[in-house]
Amino acid sequence: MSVFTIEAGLALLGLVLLLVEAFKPDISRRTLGLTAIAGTALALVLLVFAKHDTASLPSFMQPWHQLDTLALFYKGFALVITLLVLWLTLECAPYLTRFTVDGKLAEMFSLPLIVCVGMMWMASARDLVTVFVALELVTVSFYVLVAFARKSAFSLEAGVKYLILGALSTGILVYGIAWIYGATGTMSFDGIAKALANPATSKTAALFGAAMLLCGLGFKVAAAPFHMWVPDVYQGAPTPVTAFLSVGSKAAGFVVLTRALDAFLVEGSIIATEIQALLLVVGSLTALLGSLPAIFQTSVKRLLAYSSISHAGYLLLALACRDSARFDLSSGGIVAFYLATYLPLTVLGFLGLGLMRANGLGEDIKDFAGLAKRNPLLALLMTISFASLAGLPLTAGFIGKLFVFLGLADHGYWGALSCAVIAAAAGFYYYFKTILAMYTSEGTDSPALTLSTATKSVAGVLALTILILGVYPKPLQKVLTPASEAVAVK
Amino acid sequence: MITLGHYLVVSGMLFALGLAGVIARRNIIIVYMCLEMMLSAANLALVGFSRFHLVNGLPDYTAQSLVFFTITVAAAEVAVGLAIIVALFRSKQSVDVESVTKLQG
Amino acid sequence: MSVLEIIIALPLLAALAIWLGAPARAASLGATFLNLILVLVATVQYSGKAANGLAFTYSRPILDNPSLSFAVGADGISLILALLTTLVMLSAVWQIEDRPNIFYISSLLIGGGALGAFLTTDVFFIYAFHELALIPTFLMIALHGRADAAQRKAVAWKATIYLGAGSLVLLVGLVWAVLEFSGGSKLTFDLEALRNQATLTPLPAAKQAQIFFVLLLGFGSLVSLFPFHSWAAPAYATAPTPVAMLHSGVLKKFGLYGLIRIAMPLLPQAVHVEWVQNALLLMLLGNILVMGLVTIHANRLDDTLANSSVMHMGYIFLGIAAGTEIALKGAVILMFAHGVSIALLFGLCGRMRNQLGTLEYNKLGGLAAHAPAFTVLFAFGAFASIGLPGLTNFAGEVMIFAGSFTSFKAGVLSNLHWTVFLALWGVVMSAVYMLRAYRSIFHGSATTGLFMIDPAVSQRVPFILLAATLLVTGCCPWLLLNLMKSAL
Amino acid sequence: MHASIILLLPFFSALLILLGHRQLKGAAVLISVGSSIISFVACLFFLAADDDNKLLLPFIEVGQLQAGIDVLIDKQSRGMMFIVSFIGMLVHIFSLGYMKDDDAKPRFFGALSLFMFSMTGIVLAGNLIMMFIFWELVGLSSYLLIGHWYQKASAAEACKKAFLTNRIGDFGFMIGILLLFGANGGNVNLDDLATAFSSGPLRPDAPGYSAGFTTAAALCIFLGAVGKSAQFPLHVWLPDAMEGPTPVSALIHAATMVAAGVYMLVRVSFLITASPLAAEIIAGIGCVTALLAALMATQQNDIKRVLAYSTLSQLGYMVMAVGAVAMAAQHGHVPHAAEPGHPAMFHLYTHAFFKAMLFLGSGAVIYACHHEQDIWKMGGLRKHMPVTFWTFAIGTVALMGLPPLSGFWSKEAVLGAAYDSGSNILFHAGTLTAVLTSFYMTRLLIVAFLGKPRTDSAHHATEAPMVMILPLAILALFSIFSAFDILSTPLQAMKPPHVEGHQTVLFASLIALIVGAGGAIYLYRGKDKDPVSIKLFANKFYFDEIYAVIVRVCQDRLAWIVTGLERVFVDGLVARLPAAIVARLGAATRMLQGGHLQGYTFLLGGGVIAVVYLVVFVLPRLGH
Amino acid sequence: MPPLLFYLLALITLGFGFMVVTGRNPVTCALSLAASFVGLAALFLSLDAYFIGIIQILVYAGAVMVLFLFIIMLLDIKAEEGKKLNLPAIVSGVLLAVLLTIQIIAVVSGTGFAKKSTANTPLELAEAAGKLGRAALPTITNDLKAGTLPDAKLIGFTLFDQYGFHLQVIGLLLLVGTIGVVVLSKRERSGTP
Repeated sequence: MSVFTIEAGLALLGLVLLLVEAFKPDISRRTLGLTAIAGTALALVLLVFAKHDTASLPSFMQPWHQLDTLALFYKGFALVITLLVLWLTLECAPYLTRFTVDGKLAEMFSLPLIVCVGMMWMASARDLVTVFVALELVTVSFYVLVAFARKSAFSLEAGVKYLILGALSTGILVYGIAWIYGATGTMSFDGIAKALANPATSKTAALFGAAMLLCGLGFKVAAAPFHMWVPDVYQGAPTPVTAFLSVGSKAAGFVVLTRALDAFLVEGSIIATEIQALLLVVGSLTALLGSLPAIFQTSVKRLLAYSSISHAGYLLLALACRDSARFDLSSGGIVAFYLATYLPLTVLGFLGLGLMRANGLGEDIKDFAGLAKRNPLLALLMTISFASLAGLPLTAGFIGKLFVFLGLADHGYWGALSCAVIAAAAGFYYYFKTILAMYTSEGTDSPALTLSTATKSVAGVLALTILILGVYPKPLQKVLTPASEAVAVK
Repeated sequence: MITLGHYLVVSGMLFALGLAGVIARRNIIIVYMCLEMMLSAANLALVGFSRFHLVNGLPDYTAQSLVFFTITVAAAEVAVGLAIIVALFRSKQSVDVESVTKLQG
Repeated sequence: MSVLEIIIALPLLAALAIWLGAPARAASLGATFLNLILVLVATVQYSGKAANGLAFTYSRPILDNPSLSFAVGADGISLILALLTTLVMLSAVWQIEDRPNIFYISSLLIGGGALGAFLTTDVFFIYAFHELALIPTFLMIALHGRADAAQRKAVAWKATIYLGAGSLVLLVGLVWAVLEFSGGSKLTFDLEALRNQATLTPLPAAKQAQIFFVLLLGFGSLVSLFPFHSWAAPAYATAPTPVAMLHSGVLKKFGLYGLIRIAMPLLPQAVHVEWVQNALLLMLLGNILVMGLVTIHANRLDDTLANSSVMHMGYIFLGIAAGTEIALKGAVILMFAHGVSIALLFGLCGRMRNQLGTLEYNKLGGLAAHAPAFTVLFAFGAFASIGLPGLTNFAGEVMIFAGSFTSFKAGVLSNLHWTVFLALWGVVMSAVYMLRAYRSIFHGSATTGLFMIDPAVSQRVPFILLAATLLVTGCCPWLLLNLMKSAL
Repeated sequence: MHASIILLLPFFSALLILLGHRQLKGAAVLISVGSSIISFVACLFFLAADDDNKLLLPFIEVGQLQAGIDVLIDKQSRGMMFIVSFIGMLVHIFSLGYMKDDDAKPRFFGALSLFMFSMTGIVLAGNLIMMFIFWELVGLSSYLLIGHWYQKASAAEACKKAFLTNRIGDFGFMIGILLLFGANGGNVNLDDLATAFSSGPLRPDAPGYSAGFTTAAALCIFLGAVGKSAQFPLHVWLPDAMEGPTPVSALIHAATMVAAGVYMLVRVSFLITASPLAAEIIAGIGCVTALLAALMATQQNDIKRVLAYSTLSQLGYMVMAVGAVAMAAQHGHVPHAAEPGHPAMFHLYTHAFFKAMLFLGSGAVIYACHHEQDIWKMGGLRKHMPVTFWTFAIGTVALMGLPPLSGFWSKEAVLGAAYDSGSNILFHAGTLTAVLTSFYMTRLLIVAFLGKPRTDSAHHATEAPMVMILPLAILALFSIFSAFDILSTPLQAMKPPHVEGHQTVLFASLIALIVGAGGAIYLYRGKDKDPVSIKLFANKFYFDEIYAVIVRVCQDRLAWIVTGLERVFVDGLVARLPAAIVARLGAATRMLQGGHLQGYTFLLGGGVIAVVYLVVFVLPRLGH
Repeated sequence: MPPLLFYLLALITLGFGFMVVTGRNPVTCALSLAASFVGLAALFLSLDAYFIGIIQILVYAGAVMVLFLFIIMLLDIKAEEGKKLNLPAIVSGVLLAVLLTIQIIAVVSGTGFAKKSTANTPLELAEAAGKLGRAALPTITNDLKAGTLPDAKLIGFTLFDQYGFHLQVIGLLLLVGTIGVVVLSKRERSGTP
């Protein structure tokens, strides 16, 4: 079975779910949600057994579609996050439905499937047209998802902001594509790489186009100074969507960024120095601009949004470190690794938020007060998640950070490294602030929180993943290692 | 003589004009129009480049395909965007950007 | 499977068991006692093995390249510190009374983290285990500290940010060292491999100095090296007793351990590079003289102890700055000695606060008449920290001083030697504040209203254990030195 | 073997008593006294033991640093050992009576045993590090014993003061040890050091020899002795140390511990001899101490304080002798190469007996007068306490140097050394001190024992019990005969040979005796009140007040200032400033997120322009 | 193409664009945008992109503008006349626009693009006919041989041959858009206001 078939099937499932809901309005959201989850899970299983080489694709697809390890990894990644988001939606359903128009959530189950498919295609894209089309599929779906709980003023506001800024970034992206195309005469990454390695190519035009393109992509991955939408939109969007944006959308942005940078920074590229310098500057700035304002946040959700920006900064710095011949992972591999570790901890964090909401509480730090008394398990899991976000060792969050530090130090980027260190140090403050709140004695008079067994087990699995990846990252590295070889060979 | 440069400058000016509108205008619908202008400016650059990047002596139609996609996507975006704006208007009776400033900090 | 893995895992498992509902006191006492026995057995075995190199090694790879592995192994230094950890952990856990389970859990976590840091041989895990102790320390100070909520939180924040930032700087330094000493094309975090590479292809001294300095800043802020010390005193003064005992007694030694185990072997010439040595000497003089005066100024017992703990770090740094074998071994002995004595003092101090409600000198007096056993125990700690011969600290200090003079040519005094003289003046200062404390609390006639009695016999055990350790290793420092025959 | 018994017996006794005194109760006293007696007996055997150095216990053995508990057995240590164990035993016995009613008796005896242990360690020490170890430990036992009645504020302060003052001395001692340690390649064995100075790397013609270094090392070591032997300017602790029980004053603060400084100086005399300057300074300090203390003693009214200043003065004498002998040696006077009798040690030996006896006698008086110590509230005790009076009188005249009592011989030896040193000042000051000694001792005897009782407590005083009188009597015998060869030779008391040609010295000391005693009799006979009042002497030259100011300014005020600076600058620059900057930056960057869409679009557009500017217009120029 | 015509078209495009940005009345703006897009479409035509030009008019000037007008009418949005101008926003918008224009002009002048014109890079229709390879459908070849540019055919061929998949994705995207519109703008059924 080809991977492509799985993707098409998943898109179809999304459509079918919509149709079912349209023609059978009384179908329960549980059935819908579980079907979507089952479909995604099936897709995940099938992905493992599907054919894994570009050669297995139809020949007309090969110029713009590839199935290297990185692509497969991100496809799996997209499926996992979609699965978790769907489940998170089910968890949050009782509270979400209060903000939808007719108390229904069908689209909340079908649209993520389509987003997932878009992300999977994006992972395989090897030319800018495909990137653009897949990216827009994801973005437009997200416009809808962010504003989905439109009876909530926050959700609507987030939708408007995301819409305007997203469209603006699309304009910038297309303009960048145009100039890249103008400079290199091709849309495919391979062609761009080839053209950029040719000294006859106009450097100014290429730089201008690359800068514009990176600005457009920078918006998607929340790179400073294109990050200002993130806190507002993350805070306003329904929690599952926020998790999706924070992990899925960002990962999709990064896979494209990885591909684009592989082309821009190819051996002998005329624009490599400048782009690399840009990445360092932007990465450092992002890490700082994510970390510093977070110090004063009182809303955990907004705090997670800033944290997400800060992490994007580390990822950008990882991308800036090319050719780390000293360790097996390429910079793209490090980014993938980082994102894979970032996934469980972020989802766990948002799960906590969702559960607070579902239990009628707010999303502020003060709402977390006394959680350790009200539900020790949840408090422990959240502690693990936040400690890992802070980058404490023996959790998954540390390994990614370690790789970034290793890469930066290996190249002697001390300035960027110090920015990353400052950002991480500031991170200790705001992550620990939340942890502290959970263990204070204040607020213990609030009612106890109860978790369903399913919730407990999923959250437990996520926490275990964080811990296991923190002390045994080898499997993940194994999965990603061939990717770097493929990249290197190319 | 009209060169590719002229087209690019016109496209750039249109893009800049759109950006100015996006920043300066308060009416979200007009902001949205300006965004469409920016997309179109990008299209102009694409078409210009495609005309002068001859493949087999013909304009490069991959770039024009992208223009086609861009126009389509823009249409879809406009549809969704206007729907959101309508929802916003229903909830706030306003399409002023200053009506959406609750999320901040 | 190595016995060290059991030693590391035991406290962590006990903490987990308590969280799951096991009886807290029994579980933690059992685990820590068993741990102490295990470490003792390992120590005896090790000294039986002619005390040579790493023993009890075992390695489980967790990542190929960069090569990380969960590798345990111990030499004399590790075992001495493991012994210190288990001793202090047992005492700390033992003296907890009528407190929530979180006291036991966090004590076990801090101790377990310290054990992990001391007994693993992979830089990654050495670093990681130390960080493990950060959260419990932070939570305990912030939640169960002794000041009012706002103040104890501020203190907890200060300590945490300092320790966090310090450990990040440390991480940078470690990463740098790993990159420089991995050799070949593959990165490795294995300490032995790094050391081999460092001996095969040493770096130029100037470069060593740079790396060493970064490591010094990182490790130094964990050990409250002047001027990165201002977190320590308030944190210890505020922290709940077991945390103060464990952190000041054990966990703080991690930074010094790191310098001796990681930085010195990899960068042997660094401390002899002039600017590094001068900088280090200046900083440690800050510890000794400035903090000595600050301690003299303190007028509460907890402040005195906390500041003195910062001050005494200066001596250990002096051993590192001297860099000779005698001085470094002396530094290890002093680490052990300081750990035991300060844990003893903080333990007693906590008990006093619980019973008396205040530690201000001008409100106390004459306790010796009511609590003679308590007084004797306190005297052990106080005189040990003064550096009285017969108690362990003296052996460490004298070795450090002597070690600084091994390369002495008559009539030519280097900066190091002058620093030793000034540091010796610090010994006088520490006598000043310790005796003042002792005088104000135990001598004189009892002030009305402030009255305390000796702890129950069962509650004396942890303190007696620590005091006896001070006496035995103080009279026979060769017991510890035998373990380090080849460690450096 | 004997050395081990002598050293370890009191150690275990001390350990046992201090750790278990509440369980042991009365047995503690027996253990302590018993151990002191056994020690004394062992010590008698020890006097005849072979001369050999041996390692008793390992302590620290790393590389060059080989510091063990090893003993150096020679004449000096044997003689000193006899003094220590003998007087120690007597004081133990005396204390049985004196401390009978004390609640904390076990603690007292435990500390006494600890002292015996530490003092033995000093005496036997074969290397400087071992000596330093026990040096500190006697400091501890002295601290514990002075502070025995810690409920009294004055006692609590006194023990602290004693310890701290000694610490200052030890500071120098340690530096000196380190200097020698470094210079002699890590070897601080006394024997080896002596070799090093005579023929080793530290001999004057060795390459790299530095006279300054030798002087510095000698003076640093001497600073240790200054602290322990209460020399000027660190003498202030000794009078205060009289807050301890009187037996303690007799044993520790008169006979043995304070003499340890002198003993140590004699031990390292090779070092002092090597440096002329150091020898002069040492002699000078000793001389100043002797004179100042004697002047202070003339105006004291507390019976123990008079004795304390007298002790100070005599210690100054001994130290002066050490310096003087070294100076003399530099002039080519090596009067006793074959028989190394040292005047200082000789005086130490005789002084130990009569001063211990005087203290014990004063203890008996204080005990009889219900802890009254003011001599002007005594008087007429001769009748009520005849034995005490006669022993006290023997002690007094021995101290004054009446021939042929022991004090006469040793004082003459010291004055002879001063005479030999070639410095007139030393000799004259020594003689003047002798005059003053006679004066204040006579004054003490007259005021306290003669005349009529001036208070009720003096009136009702009765003779002390047997356990207290017996030691007095034994000591009185020794005070008389100890300087005779029949005693001093087997006890290895280092009596220097009587050198011819010291007529001047003999006359000087006799005249001093007559002038001092006569003056005192003339002034004080039959007086109820002190007819002389010299504020400067009575107030000890205001040393305590000056030191209080120095401590307040140099320590407390400095500590206050440094604490303030540390809080403001160090904490401010290292912690609060960065924190404030980060917080300000955080607040500032947070302002970017104003929630206004127009602001966001502006930032986004501005960002694009900035990035383009950077990438297209700045970086290419920088890069190439 | 005659320079004058280009400048005229550019003026139309930019001028009406300027009116969009400055117009007070949303309806005016929408209509100006339509006019601007017509000018743009003409520019497309001048670049031999006939199909794109037509599409631009059809989709933008036609459908999209109608949608905009429709919404403006539906919501009955008044002109901004009563409202205060946000002066800082206007200043910064103008500033950025000027800066961006300067940058683009600088970039354009820094490249070789200013040298390429339709005159020096003419289409080579006849030669192309021989080199097309797989895309050489008979109709296209015939048209090329006849000297006319089969623009719609060529773009159609590219779209359906090379980018057939993308076309379907676009279809999916439009579907998502439709769903979105339904979800976001459907009225509440009853009861709750």
